[in-house]
Amino acid sequence: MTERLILDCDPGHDDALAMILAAGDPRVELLAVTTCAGNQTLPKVTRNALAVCAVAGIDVPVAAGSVGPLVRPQIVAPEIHGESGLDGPVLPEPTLELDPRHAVDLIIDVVMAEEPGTVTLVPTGPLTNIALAMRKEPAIVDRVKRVVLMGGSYTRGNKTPTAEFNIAADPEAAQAVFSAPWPVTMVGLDLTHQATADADVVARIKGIGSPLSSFVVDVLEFFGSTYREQQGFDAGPPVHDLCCVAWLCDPQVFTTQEAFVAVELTGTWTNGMTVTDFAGLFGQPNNTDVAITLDKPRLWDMTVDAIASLSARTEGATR
Amino acid sequence: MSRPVLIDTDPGLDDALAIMLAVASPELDLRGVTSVGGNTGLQHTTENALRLLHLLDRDDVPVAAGADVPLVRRDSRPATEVHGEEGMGGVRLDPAPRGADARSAVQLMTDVIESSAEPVTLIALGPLTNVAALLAAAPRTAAKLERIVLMGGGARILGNTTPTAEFNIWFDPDAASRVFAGGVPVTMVGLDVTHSAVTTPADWDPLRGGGRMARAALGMMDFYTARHLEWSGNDRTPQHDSLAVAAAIRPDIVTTRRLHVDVECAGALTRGMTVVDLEELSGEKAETDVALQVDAAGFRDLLVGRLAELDARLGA
Amino acid sequence: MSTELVFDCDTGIDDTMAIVYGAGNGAEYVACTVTHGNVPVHVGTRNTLTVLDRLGLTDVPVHQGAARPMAQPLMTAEFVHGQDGLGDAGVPASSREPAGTLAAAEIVRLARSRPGELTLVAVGPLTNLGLALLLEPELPRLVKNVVVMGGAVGVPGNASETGEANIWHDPEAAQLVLDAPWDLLLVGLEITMQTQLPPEALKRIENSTDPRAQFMWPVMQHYLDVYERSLGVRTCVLHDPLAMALALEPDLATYRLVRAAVELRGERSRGQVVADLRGYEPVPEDPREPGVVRIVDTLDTAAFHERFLSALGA
Amino acid sequence: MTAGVRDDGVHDGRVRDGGARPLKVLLDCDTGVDDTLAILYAALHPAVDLVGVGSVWGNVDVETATRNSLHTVHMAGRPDVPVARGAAGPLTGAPAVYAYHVHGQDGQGNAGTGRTVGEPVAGTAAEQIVRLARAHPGEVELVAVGPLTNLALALGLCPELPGLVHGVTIMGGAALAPGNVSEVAEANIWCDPEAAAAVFRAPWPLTMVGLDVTMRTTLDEGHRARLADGGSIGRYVAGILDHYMGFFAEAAFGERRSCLHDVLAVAVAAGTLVPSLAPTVRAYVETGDGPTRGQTVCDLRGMYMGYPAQDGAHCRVVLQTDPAFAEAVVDLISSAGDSALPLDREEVA
Repeated sequence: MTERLILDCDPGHDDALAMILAAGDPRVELLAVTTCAGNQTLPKVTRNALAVCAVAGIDVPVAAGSVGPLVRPQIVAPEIHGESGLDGPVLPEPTLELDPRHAVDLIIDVVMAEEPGTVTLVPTGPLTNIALAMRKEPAIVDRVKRVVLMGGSYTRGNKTPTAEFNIAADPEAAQAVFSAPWPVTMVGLDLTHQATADADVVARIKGIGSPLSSFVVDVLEFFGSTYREQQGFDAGPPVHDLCCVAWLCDPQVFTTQEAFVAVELTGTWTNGMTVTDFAGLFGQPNNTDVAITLDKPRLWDMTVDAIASLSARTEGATR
Repeated sequence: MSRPVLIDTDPGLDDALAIMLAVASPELDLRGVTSVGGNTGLQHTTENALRLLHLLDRDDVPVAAGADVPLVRRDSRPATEVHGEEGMGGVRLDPAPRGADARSAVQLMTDVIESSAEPVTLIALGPLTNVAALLAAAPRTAAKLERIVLMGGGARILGNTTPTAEFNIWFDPDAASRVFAGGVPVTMVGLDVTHSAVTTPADWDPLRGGGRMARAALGMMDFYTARHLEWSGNDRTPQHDSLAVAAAIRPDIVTTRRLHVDVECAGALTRGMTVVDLEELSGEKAETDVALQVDAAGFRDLLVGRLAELDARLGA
Repeated sequence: MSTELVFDCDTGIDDTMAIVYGAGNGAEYVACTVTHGNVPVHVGTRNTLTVLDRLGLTDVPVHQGAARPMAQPLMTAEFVHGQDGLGDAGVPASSREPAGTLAAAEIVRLARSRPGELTLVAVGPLTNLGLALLLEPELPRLVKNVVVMGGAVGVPGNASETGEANIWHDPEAAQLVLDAPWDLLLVGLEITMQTQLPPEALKRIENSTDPRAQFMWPVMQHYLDVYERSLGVRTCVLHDPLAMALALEPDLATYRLVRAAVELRGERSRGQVVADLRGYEPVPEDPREPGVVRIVDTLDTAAFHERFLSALGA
Repeated sequence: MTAGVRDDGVHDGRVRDGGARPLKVLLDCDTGVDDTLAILYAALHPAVDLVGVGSVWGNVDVETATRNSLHTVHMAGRPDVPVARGAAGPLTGAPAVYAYHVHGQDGQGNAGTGRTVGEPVAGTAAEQIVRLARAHPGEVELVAVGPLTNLALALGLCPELPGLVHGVTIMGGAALAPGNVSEVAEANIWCDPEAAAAVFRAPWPLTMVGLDVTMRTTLDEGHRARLADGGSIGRYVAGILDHYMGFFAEAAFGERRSCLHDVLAVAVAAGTLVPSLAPTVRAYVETGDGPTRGQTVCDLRGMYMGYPAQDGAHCRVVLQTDPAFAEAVVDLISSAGDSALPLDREEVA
């Protein structure tokens, strides 16, 4: 049975790979793509999402979402994703029309239209759209199968010593998502930093020799350069968001452990930190499955396969 | 040549073993002990310190009572479920022939530091209320300290009292924040290393059948191991405080990195967390030597070996 | 009737006025302790010695205290008190040496030496009092009462929207002082802002031939400039002198007891005295109850002004 | 200082004299007792064109608030006013805290009719705010008299909302007066400080009608008697005020008086109540975790200089209004005559 998902993202190099895996792997079906300001401003990430759809032959509704966080001033990450938010490759012109609906409405419409318990939300950027959708239509909380979000960490952050970028960007929205009564999988830095796109992986993708694969190689090379420079990742950049979609393709791709997770909203040094309680010290029931250990070869095998099969499909289509 | 040392402590089982290790070690010249409220109330920690030093034939070392409650907070509660109601895990020690020193903890620390020929090392094994008071009340005296070696906090292994806070820092975060930013060199011996510096019951065999000190130490270890088994399911007990003393005896027993450390005082969920900037993201000046690895075997041999030697010397 | 008191100050201009007020209205200075605040602590110490010696009080020991707040970096207010803390009026400094540099320990020693007799009057950040409490938890039992110039209850602050300078400059110490089980009078902006000297009072000081008035008049000018900018009229507000006055003559005012705490963790509101004026809870009875403070309800301002002018010989 | 002369920059022309076109008002409320009076005032007063009502959790849960809002617009003879259901809890998902002890289990002082009347429109209150703001650019005044969750959500949905509304007037906060739920925090702000922080930070003209004035504008038994002499609407209002006055007698005033609270926000927005002192200053909401959580921190340090202009100031903080305004409210409601809606209590079988 294929996993049906909505990808709420801020492309974003690793978001691009997540979109491509979602489109290329038969075990999942991409129902919609919604965008939210994060790695870059909303217009840029939305244009990047449409460009990735064009290059990957994705034909699903794409809607633009929130311009910024619920309460706090906006932050973006040009030092990692560049001015356009997807520097590196040449971005093709979009082939899809942007869906007129607000991302929040598209999420609600899809979840309410599909059978209860069949749609997974996969947010890979700040959680503003998800929090707004929950508030606007509380019924989706019971209908959504699971939320698999890329964000947070149980040891330390990257935007600040304690907070990961997506959660730090909109801590109030993140707290709303973690405290809602739906199953959540937190794919944090502890997991995604294991998912580096090393030279051998880039070589295998280059070997596919399609327009799509060379696009992915350009993405990974730029992404690798900024991560090497900014955070000292010499082997290759951690492709965070890819891991969320990979887990829906194959739950063996990483192990998880139950915990109670809450977001710190009032810290001087710890705002936006995902406080992860594995040992029940807070005495709260567990509310999150926290991703722990990655099966790296399995991740990259399915990704290369997806790029290969997608290349065959789109190349066949464009010739 | 032994180095002058002050110990600020809230005995407390692991504190007791740490004080034994300090007295047993020729490298350290114990000039004074100051007590603080933490594992249990101040009157217990002061009394325990006096009785411990009496057990170790060191009634010459002055013991001064310090702060019973944190600098500011009034919602900190003692860890009696770990150390027993009066802090010694039910072990009864003979009463000491003397009471606590008339001076306050800060006054005793000031006198020891000012009268010492070479710089004093201050080993802090409990909440940092007294140390913060020293930094505040007598900054010029504190500046003469060689170093503060404190047991507290965590860089990657964040907390034991809450998911992100270790007990000593959680108990008085405002004081800890002041100590890390106090300008005196600090070595932080946190959970990243104390969780590896463990002992099993078998490790303590050299003390079995020993004298009065050995009997007391084994009594404490039995209580501590039983508690540890209850909530962690294993009998490998972390020797938090004695690792801090060991780090003062032989600094190379832990590997440290100089990093910036802040203490969270405002966070509803993260109060008491040591925010260690491992990735140098904050751009703040790195001032604290944070212990990240430990020679666990070397530590274990040092601890048990030195205690066995001291027990032999003290006799029945 | 004289009152034995320890005066904890950060001698700037209104601290000077308070010392002069005390000298002329029956204050018996057992000692002066100095804290950081308007000016760095060593400048404050020098000024305190200068003012005392100018009044002939050369036997009053002065102890230098805390150089910075307990938990935040030092900030001073030379823009109000002048670079030298005495209005840059070229006052010749006394050469007398301070009696010591551990003010907090001195407060504890004095309180122990005459249990229950001393009044503590603090008109700067409360770091010295906070440290004294840390050094001697029994201090509240050893002093008669405490009068602090600080806080702003139901009125805007001055250092921030809600924070008055003395509390704002060391909220942690202020919390310790508020929590201690002693009889604490908090003389805040809600009452001190109403003690502005009228023009005719200023005239009397200017025209007086008394050496105290002639010493005070040039020192005050800088202070009058500051208030002319912030209040639109050339006057000065007698913050610290009012604290001294109410320590010497409590009957000049009527009081009410309220529960109060200091906000330590607010993003905008750190350093605010949070007092419960709602009136839902029964009014506290015991001023010595931790967290209960006395604040001024009404003040006989005219009588206070007269005593201030008489202390200046104006 | 008469209305015509005053010039407070940001709010030029907001003040209406009798003759000008009525102000379009979208009322966002957690319909308890004083909210009911606010809806009645907005529905009945010629200076107000009530274009919509949004319900939010707060005094009562959002279902009860929605039902009471519908009942009130129908009672006022305005079944045409769209009522939309809003947020059921705070922005961050913290548990909702209600005030049934103040407003009664039914939110109408336990004196409501117990009947459900009319249907809420489709879509949420936040969505209705965006829809009406886009339909009448620059004309609709948002008057929020409950927790500000709906306004924060509307900002999330439509970032250009601040440019599309005429302004925002809230009943909430306390500038110099003490708080009510805490020493310094007023209930509406304290219920959802994060949402309030978003509303205070948004670049729209904001007017804060806080406890500084609402605690001083009260109704007493004399007013209640005059209301009871009015038509069925007056009698209904007199009925629901009984429990409300009981709360204030026991908790706040020691005598049977009650605050008008929410009505003042509608009147200040519509200009039928002109504040005698309302400086425009910088204002923030404290979202920390200490004793001042939910405090509206207003920079009033200019008070000694007659409040000179502050750069970056966009919040008009109402500090003084005429307490006699209560008479005008009683006049309006007691002269509203009978409602077409039967207002007897339905005897629950």
